[in-house]
Amino acid sequence: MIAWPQHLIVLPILIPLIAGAGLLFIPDRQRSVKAMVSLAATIALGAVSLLLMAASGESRFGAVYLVGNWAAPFGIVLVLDRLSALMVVLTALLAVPVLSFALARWHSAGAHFHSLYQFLLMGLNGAFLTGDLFNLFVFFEVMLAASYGLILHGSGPLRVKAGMHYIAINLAAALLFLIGVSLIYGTTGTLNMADLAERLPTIEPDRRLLMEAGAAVLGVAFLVKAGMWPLCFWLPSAYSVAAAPVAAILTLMSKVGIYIIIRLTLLLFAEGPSAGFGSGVLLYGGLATLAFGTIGVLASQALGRIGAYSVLVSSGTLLAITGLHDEAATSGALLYLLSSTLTLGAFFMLVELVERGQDAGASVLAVTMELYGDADNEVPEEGQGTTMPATLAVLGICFASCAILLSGLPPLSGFVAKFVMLSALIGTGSVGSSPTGGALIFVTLVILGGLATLIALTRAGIRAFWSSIEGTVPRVLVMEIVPIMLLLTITATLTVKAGPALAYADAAVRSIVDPGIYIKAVQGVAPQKSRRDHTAAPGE
Amino acid sequence: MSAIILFTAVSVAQLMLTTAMAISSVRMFYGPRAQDRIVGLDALYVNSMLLLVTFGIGTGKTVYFEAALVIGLIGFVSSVSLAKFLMRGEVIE
Amino acid sequence: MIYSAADIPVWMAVVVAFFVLAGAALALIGAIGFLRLPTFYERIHAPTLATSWGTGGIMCASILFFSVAGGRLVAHEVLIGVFITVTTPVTFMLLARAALHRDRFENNPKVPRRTGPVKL
Amino acid sequence: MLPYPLLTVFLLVMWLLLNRFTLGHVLLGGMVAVCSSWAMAALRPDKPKLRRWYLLPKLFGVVMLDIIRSNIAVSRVILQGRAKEHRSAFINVPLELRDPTALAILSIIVTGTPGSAWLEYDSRNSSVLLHVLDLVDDDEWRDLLKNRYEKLLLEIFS
Amino acid sequence: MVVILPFVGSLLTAFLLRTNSRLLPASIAGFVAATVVLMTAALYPSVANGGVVRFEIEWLPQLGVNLNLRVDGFAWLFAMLVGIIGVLVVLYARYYMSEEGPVPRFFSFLLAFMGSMLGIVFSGNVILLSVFWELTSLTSFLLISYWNQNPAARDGARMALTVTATGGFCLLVGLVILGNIAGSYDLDVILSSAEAITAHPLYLTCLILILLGAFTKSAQFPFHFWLPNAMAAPTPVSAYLHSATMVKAGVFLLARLSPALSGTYEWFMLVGLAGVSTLLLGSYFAMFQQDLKGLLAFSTISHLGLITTLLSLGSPVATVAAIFHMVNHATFKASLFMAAGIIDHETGTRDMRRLSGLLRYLPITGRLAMVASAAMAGVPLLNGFLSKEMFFAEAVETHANSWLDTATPYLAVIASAFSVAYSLRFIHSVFFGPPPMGLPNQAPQEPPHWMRFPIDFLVIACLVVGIFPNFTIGPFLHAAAVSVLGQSTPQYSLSVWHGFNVPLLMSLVAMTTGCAIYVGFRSYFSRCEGTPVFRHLAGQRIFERVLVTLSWRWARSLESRLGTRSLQPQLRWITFLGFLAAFLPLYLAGFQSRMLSPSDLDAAFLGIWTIGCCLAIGTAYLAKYHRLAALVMLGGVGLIVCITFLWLSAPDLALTQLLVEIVTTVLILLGLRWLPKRVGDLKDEMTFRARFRRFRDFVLAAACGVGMAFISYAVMTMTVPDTIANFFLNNAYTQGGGRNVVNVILVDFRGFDTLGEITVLGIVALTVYALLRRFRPAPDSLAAPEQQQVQALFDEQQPDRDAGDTVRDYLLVPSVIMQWLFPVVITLAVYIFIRGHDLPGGGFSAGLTMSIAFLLQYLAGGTRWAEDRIRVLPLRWMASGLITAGGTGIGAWLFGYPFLTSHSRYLDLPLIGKVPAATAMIFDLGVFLLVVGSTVLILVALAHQSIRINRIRAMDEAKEGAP
Amino acid sequence: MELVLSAAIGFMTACGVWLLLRPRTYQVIVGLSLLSYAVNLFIFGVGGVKSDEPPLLTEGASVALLADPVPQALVLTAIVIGFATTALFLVVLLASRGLTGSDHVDGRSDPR
Ligand code: NA
Ligand code: NA
Repeated sequence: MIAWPQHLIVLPILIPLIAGAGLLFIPDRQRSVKAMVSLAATIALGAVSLLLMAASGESRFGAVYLVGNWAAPFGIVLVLDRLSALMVVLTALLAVPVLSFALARWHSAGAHFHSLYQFLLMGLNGAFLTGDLFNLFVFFEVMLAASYGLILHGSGPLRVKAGMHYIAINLAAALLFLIGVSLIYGTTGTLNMADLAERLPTIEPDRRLLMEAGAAVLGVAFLVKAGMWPLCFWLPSAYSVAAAPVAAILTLMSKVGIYIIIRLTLLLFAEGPSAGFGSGVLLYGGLATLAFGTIGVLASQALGRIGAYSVLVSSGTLLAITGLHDEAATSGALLYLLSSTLTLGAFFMLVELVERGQDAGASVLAVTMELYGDADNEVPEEGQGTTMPATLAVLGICFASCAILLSGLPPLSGFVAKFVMLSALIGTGSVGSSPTGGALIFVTLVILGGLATLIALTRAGIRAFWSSIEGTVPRVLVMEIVPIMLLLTITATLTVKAGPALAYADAAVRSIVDPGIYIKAVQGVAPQKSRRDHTAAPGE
Repeated sequence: MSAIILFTAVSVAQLMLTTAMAISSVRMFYGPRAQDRIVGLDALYVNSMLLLVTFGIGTGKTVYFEAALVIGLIGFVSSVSLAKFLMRGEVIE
Repeated sequence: MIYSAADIPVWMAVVVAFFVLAGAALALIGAIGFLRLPTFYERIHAPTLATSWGTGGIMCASILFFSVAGGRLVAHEVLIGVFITVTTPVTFMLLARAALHRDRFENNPKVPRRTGPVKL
Repeated sequence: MLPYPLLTVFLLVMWLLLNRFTLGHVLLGGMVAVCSSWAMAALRPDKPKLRRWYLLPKLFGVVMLDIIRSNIAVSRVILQGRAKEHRSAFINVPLELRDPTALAILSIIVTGTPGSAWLEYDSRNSSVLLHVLDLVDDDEWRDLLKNRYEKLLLEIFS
Repeated sequence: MVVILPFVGSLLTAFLLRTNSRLLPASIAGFVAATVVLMTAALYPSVANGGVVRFEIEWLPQLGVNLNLRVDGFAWLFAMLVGIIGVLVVLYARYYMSEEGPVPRFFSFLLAFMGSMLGIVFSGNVILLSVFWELTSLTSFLLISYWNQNPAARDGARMALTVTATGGFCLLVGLVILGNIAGSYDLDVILSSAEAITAHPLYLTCLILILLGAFTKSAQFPFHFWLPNAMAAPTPVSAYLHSATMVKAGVFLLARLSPALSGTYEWFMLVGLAGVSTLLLGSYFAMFQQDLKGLLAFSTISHLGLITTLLSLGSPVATVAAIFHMVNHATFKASLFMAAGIIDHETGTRDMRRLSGLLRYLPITGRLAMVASAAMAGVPLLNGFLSKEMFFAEAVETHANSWLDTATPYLAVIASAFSVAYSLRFIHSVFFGPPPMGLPNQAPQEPPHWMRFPIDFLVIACLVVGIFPNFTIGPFLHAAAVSVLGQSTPQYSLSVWHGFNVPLLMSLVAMTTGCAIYVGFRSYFSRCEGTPVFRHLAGQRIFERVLVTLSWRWARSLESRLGTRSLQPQLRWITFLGFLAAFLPLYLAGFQSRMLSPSDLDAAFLGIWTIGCCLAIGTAYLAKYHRLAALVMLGGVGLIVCITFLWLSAPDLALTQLLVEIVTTVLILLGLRWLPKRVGDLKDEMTFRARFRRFRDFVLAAACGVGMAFISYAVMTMTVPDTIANFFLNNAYTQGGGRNVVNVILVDFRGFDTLGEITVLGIVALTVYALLRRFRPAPDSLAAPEQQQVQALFDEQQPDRDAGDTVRDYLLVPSVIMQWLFPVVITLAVYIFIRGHDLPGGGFSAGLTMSIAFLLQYLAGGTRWAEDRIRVLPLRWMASGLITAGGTGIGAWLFGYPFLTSHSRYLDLPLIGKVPAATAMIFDLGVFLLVVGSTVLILVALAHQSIRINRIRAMDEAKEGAP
Repeated sequence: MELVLSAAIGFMTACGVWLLLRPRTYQVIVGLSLLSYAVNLFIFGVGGVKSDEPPLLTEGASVALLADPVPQALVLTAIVIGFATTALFLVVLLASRGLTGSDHVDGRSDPR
């Protein structure tokens, strides 16, 4: 018998699954019922994830859940530590506002938005929680499949083209993923991450080399998701054409790749014969991405593309930090991850509101036509939006906050995170030590990136808010602006509570840099006493 | 003795069937018409089904039977769809 | 279930071998015919060798082998025979009809006309 | 309850052939067979009027023999290659058979037999266009089709 | 508290956005500013004698960055300056700002700025300082762009932000380095570890970065250009930010950090060079301005250069002088700006060429401005004179042995002469001469008394300080100097008369030369367009050109060069990097595979794969022009793969592969109808580029192929002793209750994977469905296929045929057979499902079989026919499937087991005996349901397009027929 | 066996990659299918290949010789997911063709 709260670990996966499936029973016509169910599920998810985060902080290591009651290397384990709890919470924190934003109009721009959204959350949470490589593949696919659907949500030529590229590229990446995972299995005989980390030091050299080749191939697959240059060209197009709430939630997707990379490099290549494997690629690839993202931010005119390139900037920053292998900087990176994800989420939604004024919602929907099965029309209810006099001011404040957050200007959390990273890299504590070349390039690029973001966003912001002669105020619903403000409030909280947040991040990093802790935790959990009774079975 | 007889017979049969498959795939490649290619595919299915059954005889296991059965019962679905596509330009109207 | 070839008597092995070889040979002949016959309408006759007694032979071999080796009647191969017999004509009919359509459309003189020309 | 008894029996036999003959499987197979028959009923096919179903084995035997014969004949045609010139031709055979199921069985017989192929059925004229690989005599073929198969089928499905 | 207050006030004011009154926000602002002044003043006793007041709130304790406020004499003096001028500016702005504008916003920003400025001043932690530093940049951006309808204001604001924020970033890095050298970000610690800092190898980097921050903020050459452009701001802003406070932040910082950083040659050269050149160029440029505020702006630049120069010298007295001049400059420059604002306000122009003889209209303002200008020019008995004398005295002394030190006194005199000239010009051209002609406002008059009050106050301050320095500013200056210099605070004298000495001589020379310059070039000044000699050194233009080139042209071309929007290059990158990822680790480590040993070669297997490879090549070859042929051959390859699985002991895989193969073929066929016709074998002429591309792709493909072959051989021949598979093989039956280990893995050991996998299938089906609901075929696919047209035409032309006869006859016999197969295939599906746990089969294969049963009916009778008879509700199937599978897993909770724990036992049924029953079967049922639902949904959604298209065609025809 | 299988995997990979890099959507989807065959066989092969030892347990027989069931289970999952994504890509390419009128991967209409 295990304690009830233990089951909480699997809930971030189950709630969206059951909700997503259950929503299929509700006919499309009852949109508001669907919306309520979906929202309720997402809020429940948020509550569960906060509980989990609290739980993960209680012990030295979080908790391990044996799915199917099979012991560690054989069955699939879910691992809740501070890092995964953080990611799950981040997912929920982003998911609730984004969903409420979508409820204003976007959820009716195509079929099955809510189910797809729930499945996306399921995939994200699964990828964060799982401790098994192949299970990770499965959840990656869940997440990707849902993201395919969501990117195409609303249809239209741009979305379909970008979606096609996105899908083709991710299919190719999925093949690489499979090759990598199977090479790892073929050389080590296991799929469990902890078991893998334990076996790695003792296997003979030629197997280890092949395993490293497998890990490298796997890495390419993750880097495609994370958006490392030159594997990232799909990202700006895909994110900038996706429907606003979709782009907002997809900002998490690029973080999944990074999360996995952080987790696996620290677990597998922190020590032992393969120590430091791939860190050069991560560092220089990350720097290249950072540079490319910066260039892209400068070169873009449309706000959506600026946001998309900012995703690259954030990816590049995180990748480079991972490649630098610096504990303190990594906890800064976690803060940065939180801050940039929430900000970009808010930004993508905001962009849609801002541009709505400029482009009379033409991009919202492609031609609506009569449909297979039941022929209900799907014209989203226009005209609910009222033109608030203060709309522009509120949008402007939100925009300014996003700009400050993205460019890392004080005092918001973007700055805090950047400062923590810089401070770590320039070498706190060790008086007289000089930072490495990679770190210096990183610092330079991060600063330049912030500057470029600032330049681009002021340019774009001035154009959007001040230069419009007509001053057509976009029609915005309160329920659209509130989620954005909510997200920004979270970043503000993160700023004020920077100390505790950093303490959490430090603890998270400390618990992952030592593979021993992880291995011991995963292997230390024994299955429940079994009730299986096959020994008495009659023979065939 | 019976093992040798059976082994030889099955091996020779397998070779013959493989050759038959090879010939079918030649038609699949060269056509000349789409019809020929589809008949080639159908023949490939049938011959491989026979190959699986001989494989089962050779190994003395019945577990390979299902695959053969499935080819026997629904292997034709893809060639039928192809055929219908040729005739009507559309598979399901 | 595993049956060993050594479990069956030699004469049975010969019979099984005969059926196997006969079936395979018919299949091979069918394939050769399929390759060598000059027109499509002739070619579709050839593979039926494989689907009729080609299959039949090998199925008989299988039934005999497993029934004798297992000591009880194992006849599920019959089903394969039945299914192949029933399903193969569907493909061939549809294909032949499509070929006919094509030939008529191209005014190929070698095929019998429908009553009346078709002009698109 | 049992819309297609013969079908149900066939499915049960199929189940038992696939599995083993045990009481459990008879019950389970029976259940599956009945359910599948109901599924068939949902399709509302033209229900064949099976009269003398006991003639079916006879038809089966006749066809088996014919197929063996034509197997040999066609093999010879193929193997002798250019040495023996064969004469392939199209022939049109008018049919009295109307029942679709019976027609289907006839088509299976014709196509399943090497050397002949069912090309096109014309419902207006109720005739079928065949292709024969080695045609010696038109009438012999018509006779074969009409007297050997169609007659039996007409007796079975009346 | 003092720092927080303005922010609170700012927020409060921001909530007043809707009010039309300017009184309320102004009163709040005034109240807040006054409170700040009073509270700061109250701190004086604690800081008077080198004392320090501290206050700390925890923020980022891990990194030693807290909300750490620290008030010493210098900070106090500066805060008083910020506060007092703040009060005056608020008062002035209350009258200056037009009521049409969003006045609350203005005061809100102003208060926020005030708070940020106070934050800089009070920060006891360098990081906190840089936080407030950037906040001043942000608030100043908002203040400059207050009139955002005006492009000049927008551009000026943007430029100011860009320059100062860049500097701020540099400053941050510099301060982080500084903190790391000192071991703490605490200001006290940093100030006390001067030796460690100056000796550190990163000292120069750190110094340059900090100076960049300070210079950009304080508009030092060559970053001075933003300040004149910031004059587009409302005058109160200019008076407050651009003369008195914000621009002083840079020199404040230099003074603040000078104990830690100064005294080195690098410091002297860098700071001195910037200071002297700014001093000189600022005053030079100021002479040639036509805009009143422009003149004042350049003058400010020049005075900031003066302060910087003083700080560069590094001597204690110079530092005192610098602090003194900061205060003095703030008083006279703020009053001058306000006077300029009044002139602008009253006359409607700031162009000196149009202004003239205003003393008649603005007698008091004019006289006040004259006094302030005199202070600016350094006329005795005014505060400007005192600090300038100190400057001259310091300039003459030798500090460092370099040319710069030698040149400083001369340059100082020249600059001073220039400043006399422009001060004269300001006064003379505006207030004297003939009455003005053609002013926008015809009747300028004295402003309301309270609007002028700030000027009165400041000018009186200039006078009082200038005459009685020791009684007025003396003690405060001393407290400030002590707090900066500590023990080394020098003896200095603030008296007006030091006797006739070199500095006085220099003053006299400068005064005379200045008058001479003005008299000599008076008419030239009023005619000139831009600044002679340095006309092309327009920082603004250079800056903008650089910015546009860097951030736009280069960025765009780099973006398109380093990135792409096409799919092919991206896929090429992925395959290439995937190849490298596998290749490099092995190659670099010198991986040696064992000798290739021809393992047991099965002739038939070899034969099969010879066929397979040929088919694969054929597929690749034909896929461009012969789609159908490629599809057929692809099906062949799939079949070979299926045989391989069977051959190599994977019957489950073989079964699944086969079924998937069939469904995929049908799917692609369904899609093929909507692809454009491709005219076969049109050999398009190959350009060289195309040839090269093909060659490159070929090489890449070959490399990937060889690589995969090699790796797979290496890994296949490698035995792993203890795989997790052993556990599964040993426990599948005893623990999992099934004999088919693969199936037990799928539904039990790793059932979670399966749950995810079926979810993927479900998601894809939903996506397909959603996308196809909006599907619109290309115009050239809209028509019915050619075959159907011919056949329909034939039916039409024949008198004895009805429409659709051909297709009916065509399908008559086959469809009967396919219908009869329906129950048979269903039975097969059930069979496959039931045996799955022990033998090859299972929910997935069964589901696919079941959906093929449905598919056959669609094929046989068409969509309408099939849906008339069997109504599959795929969404229900899918949802039930997912919930069944998930619910089975949740069921385990009821028994206290983790999710998806399976349970199995043998049920003893009457008549039948023991029957195995496992919850895994229910799970598998879920899989089955979902697979049926999804597959049918995908197939049917695609199949429905044909019907939809008929409908669309009919609608289009109706539309065409209507007019 | 191993040799033949790895050569086959190599061949299919090469053909698949070649098609994947072509400009027509149909070529890409066919290429992806070929690649997934290759990858499935690869996954299947990493456990080592054995003929005639399916992982089906029989009473009293030793399990030591049986083929590795794990890669088989993985391949099954991979087949299913591959099937799903192929279907999706197909529909997306159809949608793209419908919206752009072209079957070029970038929606371009020029022939090259
Ligand atoms: Na025939
Ligand atoms: Na004048």
